[in-house]
Amino acid sequence: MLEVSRRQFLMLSGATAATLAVTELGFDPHRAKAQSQKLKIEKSEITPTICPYCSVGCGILVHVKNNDVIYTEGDPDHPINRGSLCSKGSSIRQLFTSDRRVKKPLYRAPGSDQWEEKAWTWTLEKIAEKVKYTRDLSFKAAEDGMPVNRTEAIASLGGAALENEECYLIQKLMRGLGVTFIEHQARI
Amino acid sequence: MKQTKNNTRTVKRFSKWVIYAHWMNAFAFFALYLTALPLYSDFFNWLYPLLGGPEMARLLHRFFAVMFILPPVLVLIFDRASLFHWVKSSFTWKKEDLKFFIAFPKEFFGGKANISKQGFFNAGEKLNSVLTIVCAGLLVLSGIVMWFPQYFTSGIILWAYPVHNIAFGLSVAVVAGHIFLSLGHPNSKASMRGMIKGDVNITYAKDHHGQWYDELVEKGEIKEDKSEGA
Amino acid sequence: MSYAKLVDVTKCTACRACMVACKNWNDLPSDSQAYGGTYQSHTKCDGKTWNVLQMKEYETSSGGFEWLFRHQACMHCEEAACEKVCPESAISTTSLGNVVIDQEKCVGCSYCTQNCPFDVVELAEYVTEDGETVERAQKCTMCDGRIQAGLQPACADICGMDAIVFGKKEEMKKLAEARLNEVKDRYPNAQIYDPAGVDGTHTFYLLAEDPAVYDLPENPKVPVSAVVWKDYAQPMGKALLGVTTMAVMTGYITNKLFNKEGHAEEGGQTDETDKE
Amino acid sequence: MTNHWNDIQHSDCMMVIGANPAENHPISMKYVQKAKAKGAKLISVDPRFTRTSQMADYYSPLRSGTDIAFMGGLIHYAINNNKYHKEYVKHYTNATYLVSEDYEFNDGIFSGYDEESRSYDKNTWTFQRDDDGNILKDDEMEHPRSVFQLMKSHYDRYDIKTVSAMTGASEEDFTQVAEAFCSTGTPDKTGTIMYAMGTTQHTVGSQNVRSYAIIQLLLGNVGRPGGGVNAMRGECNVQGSTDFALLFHLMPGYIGAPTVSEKHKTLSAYNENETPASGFWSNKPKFLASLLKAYYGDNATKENNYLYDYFPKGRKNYSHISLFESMYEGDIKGLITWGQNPMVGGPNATMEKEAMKKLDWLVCLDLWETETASFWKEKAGQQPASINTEVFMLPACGPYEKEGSVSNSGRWMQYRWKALEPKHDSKSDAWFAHNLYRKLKELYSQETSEAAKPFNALAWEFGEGEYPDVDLICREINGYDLITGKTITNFTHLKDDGTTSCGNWIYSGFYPDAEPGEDNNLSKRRDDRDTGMENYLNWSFSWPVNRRNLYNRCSADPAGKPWSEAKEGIWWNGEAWTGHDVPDFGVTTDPAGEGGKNPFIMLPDGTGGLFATGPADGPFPEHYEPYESPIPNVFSSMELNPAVHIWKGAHNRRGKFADFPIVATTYRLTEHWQSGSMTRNLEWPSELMPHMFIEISEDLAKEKGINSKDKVKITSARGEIEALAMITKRFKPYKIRGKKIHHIGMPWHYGYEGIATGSIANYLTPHIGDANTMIPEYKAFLCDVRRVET
Repeated sequence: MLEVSRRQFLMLSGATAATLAVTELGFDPHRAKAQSQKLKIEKSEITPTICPYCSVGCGILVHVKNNDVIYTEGDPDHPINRGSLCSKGSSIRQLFTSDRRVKKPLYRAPGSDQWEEKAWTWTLEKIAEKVKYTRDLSFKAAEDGMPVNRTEAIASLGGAALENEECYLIQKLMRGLGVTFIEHQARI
Repeated sequence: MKQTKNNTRTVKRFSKWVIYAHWMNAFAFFALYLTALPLYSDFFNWLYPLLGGPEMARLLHRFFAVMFILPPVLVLIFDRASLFHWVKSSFTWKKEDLKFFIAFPKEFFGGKANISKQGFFNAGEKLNSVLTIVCAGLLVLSGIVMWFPQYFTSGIILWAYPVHNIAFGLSVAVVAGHIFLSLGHPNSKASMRGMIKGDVNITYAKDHHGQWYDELVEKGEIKEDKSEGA
Repeated sequence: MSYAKLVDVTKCTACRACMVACKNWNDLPSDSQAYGGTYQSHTKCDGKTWNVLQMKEYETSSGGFEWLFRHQACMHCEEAACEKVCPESAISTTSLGNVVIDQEKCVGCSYCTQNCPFDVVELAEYVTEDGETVERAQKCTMCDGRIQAGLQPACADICGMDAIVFGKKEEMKKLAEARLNEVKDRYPNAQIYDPAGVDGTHTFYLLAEDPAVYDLPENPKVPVSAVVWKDYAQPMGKALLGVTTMAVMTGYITNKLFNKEGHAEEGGQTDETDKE
Repeated sequence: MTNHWNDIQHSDCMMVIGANPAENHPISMKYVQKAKAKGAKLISVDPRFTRTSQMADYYSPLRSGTDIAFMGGLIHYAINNNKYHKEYVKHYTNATYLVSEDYEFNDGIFSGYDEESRSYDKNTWTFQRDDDGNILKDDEMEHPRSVFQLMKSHYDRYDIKTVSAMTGASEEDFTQVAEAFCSTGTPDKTGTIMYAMGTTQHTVGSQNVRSYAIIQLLLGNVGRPGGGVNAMRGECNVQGSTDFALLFHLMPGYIGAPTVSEKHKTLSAYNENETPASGFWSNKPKFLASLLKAYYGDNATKENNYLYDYFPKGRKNYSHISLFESMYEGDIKGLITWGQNPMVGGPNATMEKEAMKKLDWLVCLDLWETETASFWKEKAGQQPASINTEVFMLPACGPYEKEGSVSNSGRWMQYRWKALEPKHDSKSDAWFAHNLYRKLKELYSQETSEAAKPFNALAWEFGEGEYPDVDLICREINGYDLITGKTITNFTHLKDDGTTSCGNWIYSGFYPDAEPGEDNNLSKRRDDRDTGMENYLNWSFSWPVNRRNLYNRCSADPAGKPWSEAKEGIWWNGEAWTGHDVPDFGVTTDPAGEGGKNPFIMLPDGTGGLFATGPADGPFPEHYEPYESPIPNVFSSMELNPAVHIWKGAHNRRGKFADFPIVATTYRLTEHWQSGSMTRNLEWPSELMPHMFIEISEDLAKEKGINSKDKVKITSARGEIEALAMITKRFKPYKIRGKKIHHIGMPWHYGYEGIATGSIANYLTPHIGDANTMIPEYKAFLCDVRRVET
């Protein structure tokens, strides 16, 4: 797919010497264990991404092991950040590891004071029905003698952290439905 | 005062509260010693598993620390006179006491020394007591600082460690000598009885605590012992 | 070869990436603290938060205003008090100069936390190999695993402003000197902080103001108490123990040799006759 | 951004105003630092002393909402001290143009104003032309009707004394800034302006930006390395989502959305009325036809006008504020939010929360339960039983659990690969859009109703999988040559005859000349070798056509030579334009030939507009006070921008200085992001900034008896919130027209969901927006503060 050139290791002659010394003096299993624990990114799968926060567009490497994100760091090859990040960018590991993520579609019935977990199929069907019902009821095909093909009863908000392809899809769907209340964070 | 079957006469030396206190204190000391040993030197780290890990060792150390502090309090409550007597005599030093130390090494290493007559506590015991009181005081005070550092300034906290350490070293030395003299040294073995039963053989009293013996005789509390002194 | 982390506070923008990168690499827990009335998140370094970005509003003597930032973490003293006082030899200085705590050896006695001249070591929860949760002394290790493998410490790696740089100590020293010249105009009190009292540190600073302004000790030292304790009391104590033991043993042997008849019968008999 | 992040390092002076990059775009400071290492100066102009200010060489305070006064002062200073770049101004701007005799400006009002509709008829904001339609010019710029002279007289009122009295910047601070920044008005130097929402979130937001553009044009800083007018965008893809028209008034690629009007009645009417005769926009019909082909696929033909009729036509302003006003009125029944959290981020959130109750249904896609998704909860201050809105909270997957591209502020379209499968049962937003489409298509497929027709005509060819095929979306965006089936080379190949399609013309070229199945997505490029001036032409893709610095023709002098060696951009080699960047110019357009000196090819006359005919509120930026102002305007008797729309109603009260005597502003922090759902749900950023606070000066704290860490109550005409007091030396009371005015500030990140929680600052802000963009005025409003007795 792509090649991520690894970070240029600092050439630490001391480090090499230290390792040698350890081997020469005989193997210290305790220390060896401590070390293998510490270099946790060994053999992780690395995927480059772009920071989801501000728009400087820093590159980040995501280290995955056993379907878990074990570390995230600045992409050393990225021409803008060259391996560095700010405190937000350094935090994106927790976007995955957080236990606060919404796990399943949630539904709140009218008047209810709680969520109910639902399956995606149910949720999608229900939302599609709502969209269609609202749209059909409010759809205006013509106005002032010209075709307008719109609904003003549905609004779509957001997208500034979504990908270009997603934005394209969303606006295409919304305009295809005739939605005119299309807005996102750029306004606010 | 009671007569034993074989006519060995004894004289009361310590009250039961003193005895309880002594052994409780002694036990606590060793328990403290053992629970602290691996921390004192990692040579003894093998003790940690036996103690149930460092956390348990620390907990036990604190438990025994309380046990260590308790005895004087108990004596103070139940046998104030003995406590005061002990403290007072420990800190009262006379010429004879010095002579004791001149003669003592010979005695210690198995020779026959001509030791001047000693009181209820002989000079050796007095020294032991003084050192014990001082060391225990230092250990307790520095220990309290280490246990509750939040109530002390950092200077005090920092000095608590060496103080605890020094007092510990000293007290181990003192205790080692004390134990040897009461257990290991043939000439003092009899004194163990004093700390177990509370009374001692009159002969022993005469040999080791001549002044006390004289006082007792003078007061008529015992008859003069005719046997040969050791 | 001696390595060091140079913290050039004049370059720092206080983004605090170093704090997050540290937690990220070292898998440290978060620790939200009570509101302190400023932007600073944690009052000081501790076992859960190995580096803290200090943020200080400071009016200079000439009436100017500076918002001073400082990445604070373990200084990795050349003469490390923590290492000196550790009774378990759990703390050691590696060949690169960083001071590390072996968590499996540490027993949580907190001697090091009391003796650190910079107040950075603290006890914190640690899960042992057996899955047991215990309190262990923890602090910045200078990302020992990383630097031993030739990587930079996570905080230096993440810093976008090169306010934290890592390399050979001599080179870092030269860099610091050069930077000092550059920033003197803006910060007349700027100075290098590599305290001699602890024989230099492996995290050292280019400060914009006097150390005291940053709550740093002017002349940090291994505490005298620790020296007395570890260099005198403990060896003497051990010697005393040895001497006593020797004396007791000798006493025992000599008694066996010269005092065979002794007075042993007295006590012995007494004990036996007691039981009636 | 006209330039890009790495380019900042070429600057000699960086003015940060209305922004705080050290906190909100931290890595940008890497390039500020690089520039500073070469001797450049950093200026920070901000109501409070920020982390950026600490890094700056010069800091000047400025009362929120007085950017135009400040910039007007700079324009005044540059002109009167002869600091402007004459060659540049003469050739590359419209300074020499003669303005219509009918244009006038009087006491804060430009000609053509209609008080009733609060709008301008821009007919008089035009240039004098000869009989052939050529604009009349005076190359010496001395003609009293020349743009230069009109501008000079317009800003005559903006002398240092007045500017200082209005902005609160001391004369010394202002002069320092003016000297430093205007020193870049020479050919060998460039200066940049870095701005963000501190600039745009005002009733004069667009004109704030205009004022920056004017000073930059005057100093010859636009289109040159280390120069530019650089908007630092707040979100990773706010650039892209704007480019892709997630805004009511646009179609993808900044083609204006058609409206209900005679001008837009048919495709030909639209093309006729919206296509300029010259400049690059003269190709608009090709872009639009190709866009409609992308929307409706084979259903769109030349004969049916590419189904232009099916494209929705709006009849009003549908921007954020009016959206919530309509919702409040009960006109909007359903709302879908894609990772947006208006309950925290929306202005006058107290009112917006009320509006939400009127919804029949609400769909929220997010990684976390947001304040918007849980607006009906008791902790939101609601009675759930009385709210009948059906709410769907859909778990969205994280940014590296899916793939696609995002465009940064420098317009670099960068690809993000998928690192691992979505967590739990979460799905990407694309998945939801795709599957919602398919579900709706199922429902509509058998219908032939008026409503069904346009929807059924939509082309949706993104594969048969559960997820839409991102590669197919990319190709559709780039566009196809429908004859060969290959992706199109770039937008210069687009046609209006139905043989090309293109989902977003400005991006066209990022996926060039690819056969089906052949991957040629340039946003995936990772060659990080410097191709000159750190433009990294082989890293990712930058729209348009991989150009890194816009208007880069300006980097060369009129003859085509670089202005200075250190500032090389592109240059004329005798036959063609070449250099470190993709020329923003006809590659073979000879500087000596026609149009050879007109660098702004997107504009009809090719020159930079010192006098602009586009804005709704005047050709020259003019200072007006914010909606809620502490002091009368000194520059004219117009207090508020006369062209802004005022929303009436009890829910949008206007605070008076007598009741609310403190100026307040809102801002962001390094440690949190936007409405906070993406950071307040994470432990690490939360522990760095766990508490909602307000920053107040020591002076105000003393006056109000507030101690550090006290809980305080902040009230505005619209709401009240509680926060913790941060008493700081970084805020000082302002001296405005001789009067002491207090100023406070607060972050707007907090809400009641997440790990770090706190009051919602937007309960205080008003529903009023910029005259052009309707961006709300979050940055300047009035409030009062008092200590909460505990």
